[in-house]
Amino acid sequence: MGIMQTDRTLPTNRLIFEGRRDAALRARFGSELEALMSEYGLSEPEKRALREIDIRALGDMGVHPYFLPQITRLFKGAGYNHNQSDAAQLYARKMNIQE
Amino acid sequence: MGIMQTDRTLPTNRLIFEGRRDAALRARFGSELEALMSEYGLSEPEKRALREIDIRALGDMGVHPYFLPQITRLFKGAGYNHNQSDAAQLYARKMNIQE
Amino acid sequence: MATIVSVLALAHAPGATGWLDRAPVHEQEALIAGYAAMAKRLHESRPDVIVGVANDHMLNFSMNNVPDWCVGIADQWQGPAEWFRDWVNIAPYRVAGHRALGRAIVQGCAQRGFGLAFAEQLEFDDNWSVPLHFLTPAHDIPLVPIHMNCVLPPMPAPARCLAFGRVLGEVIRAWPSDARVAIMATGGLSHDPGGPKYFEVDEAFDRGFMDLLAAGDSARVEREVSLERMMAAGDGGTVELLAWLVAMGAAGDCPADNIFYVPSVPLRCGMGGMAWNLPL
Amino acid sequence: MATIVSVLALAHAPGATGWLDRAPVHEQEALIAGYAAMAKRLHESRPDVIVGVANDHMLNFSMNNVPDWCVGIADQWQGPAEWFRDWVNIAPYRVAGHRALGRAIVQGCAQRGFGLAFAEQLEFDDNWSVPLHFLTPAHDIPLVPIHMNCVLPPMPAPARCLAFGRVLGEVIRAWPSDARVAIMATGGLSHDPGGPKYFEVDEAFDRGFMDLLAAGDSARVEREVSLERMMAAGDGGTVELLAWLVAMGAAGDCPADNIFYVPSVPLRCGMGGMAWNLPL
Ligand SMILES: [Fe+3]
Ligand SMILES: [Fe+3]
Repeated sequence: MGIMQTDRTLPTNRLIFEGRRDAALRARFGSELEALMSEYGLSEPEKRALREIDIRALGDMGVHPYFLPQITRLFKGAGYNHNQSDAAQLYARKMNIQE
Repeated sequence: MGIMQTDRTLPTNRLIFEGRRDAALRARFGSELEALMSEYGLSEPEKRALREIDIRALGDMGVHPYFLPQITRLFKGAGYNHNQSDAAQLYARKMNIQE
Repeated sequence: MATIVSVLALAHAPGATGWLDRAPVHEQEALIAGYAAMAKRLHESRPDVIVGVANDHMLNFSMNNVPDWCVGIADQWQGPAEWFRDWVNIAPYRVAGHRALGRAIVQGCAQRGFGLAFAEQLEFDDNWSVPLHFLTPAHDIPLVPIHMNCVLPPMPAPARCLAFGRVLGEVIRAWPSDARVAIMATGGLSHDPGGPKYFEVDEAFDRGFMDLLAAGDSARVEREVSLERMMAAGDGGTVELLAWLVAMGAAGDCPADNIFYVPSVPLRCGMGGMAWNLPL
Repeated sequence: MATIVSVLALAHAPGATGWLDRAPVHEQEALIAGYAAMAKRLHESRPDVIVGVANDHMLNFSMNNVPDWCVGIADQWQGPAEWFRDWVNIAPYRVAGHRALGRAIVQGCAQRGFGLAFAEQLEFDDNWSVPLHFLTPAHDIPLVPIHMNCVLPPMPAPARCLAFGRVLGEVIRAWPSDARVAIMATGGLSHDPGGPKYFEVDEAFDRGFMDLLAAGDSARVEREVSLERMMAAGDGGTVELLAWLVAMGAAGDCPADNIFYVPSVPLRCGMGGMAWNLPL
């Protein structure tokens, strides 16, 4: 993991990139994630990891680290993102690091 | 003139760029040039030069030289573009160079 | 010819507006006072326009084509982008752009060897929203935003950022206008969004970095600052201090003042700011 | 690991297919024979896939964000783009892509310091249409097209093109596959579309350039080839010989054969081709 291991061409990176820019796409993260992942051409391992918000696995596959907490915010909300927030705590738990 | 004098942000460069990629836009070069030039935000000097296919003036304003013969082809046709073709001869005449 | 009247660099982390109440009171007060001191330096210089340099955060440039730098040339900007509003907790705002200066920067830099991207539309996140909230809350000074790639390898190396800053300064000073121009780099200091140091701040690195820049010796900065060292202090975020090197390049080799520094774990970022003492 | 089985470089000017009948018969014959000899070199190497490097001609990348290099990663390509069909006088064709190799090139180059753009869609003009017409008229060898910026300043300098070629070769050779890979640079030689030398060819420059590359000494190429010299031989077109330097970098310092050269004013281009003699 780390920015040097980013896989620029990984479909998940494009999905997250666009999800932050497009409210309609974002709405589908909750309601139609499976269809969305297929449309973007995610591989089976990518699909599993995103479905389970397994951000460590996503990082290992080449998702950019900067996108990882954004993924937790896409699922858990972006507001009031302090260290005890749902999004930050989900990140901490999945990455097995302590605040 | 010359590639070093290209003005990347010149509206005419964007119009020519897109014109070669979009058949609908291209059709409007003949029929609706004035509207097209306004939509793309060309300045008055750019408009005059394009209207008159004054490719020397366009080059002096920062249109990329590679686009100049393409402009003559947009107006005169791109096929069979040999040195005596209408497009090549228009270029030669406007630039005052001899084949 | 235009005049560069101030050169500033400061942090933009979203916690400063998004969840400042979760920081201890002494951090809150130091941060508010620090941004106020930065605002004072900016306004004392009476700028007509701000040229900003900051991390794009991979918000506008998809990984399929990431420029090192992109100049916003639009007449008008707005922020924060929708999804980032809750995060930064800042109401929608508009700020004027400056097309003529933006275009002059693109053209002047191309002729001096830097091929910059440019854009009519750019989404803003914390990169401009947070510093503008503190420095120009009325959003009344036109902004030419320059978004840069700080986090998708390969990033421009420190020496290249300094060189770009020098060229940017040269182009602004050569711009035929009597405008007073401020340069404002935003980003840093140590933080690691998405990396193993997400909940850490590297105070020693930050203070060393600020002291190094404040000394005003760019040759020494080139020798001592490396991407590797920055990445070791947080590879998802600390590297956006590359924008500060652009500011230093534009300022030239003059000393700077360290205005404030608050290492804030609750804000997940070393928060600080500095201002160069330009020769009169 | 994959094997680079051939490295070629050749001209792609549209007159070769668009108005060849307007050239004198001896030029027509020399050109047809030359392309046939290039095709022979390619096919004798029995490639499974071709990695191409050529000028984008500002067709796919608008001036607002021009990458130095962009790798096509799609499964399938088609050409010529509509507006260029009449010009190159080539019927629509399809050719397979190679997503896995395209992605491996992007990833491997990023880790070695070259941040390449990539694309699922690329319009083809004469850059691929003309060479494929002569070398693989059945369009039956998959292509990974790499489009590069050869004509919008600042272009990558000769040394950087050689360095990119070395990295490209390294990445291809490190790709875990038993594929046989050909590298094909297209573009040049001297021509000046849109410039004052539109109706001229610089035979002395062309022959000197080909001889220099054929000697197989990249250090000497770095010393002797400059953008300025290339631009002096036609700044709108000759500079696309930068793609040939990428090929040379990928080949390594081995000698090459000059296969053909036809300085053709009716085609408005110095037409030629060379093939490297790779160590077995
Ligand atoms: Fe940031
Ligand atoms: Fe070409």
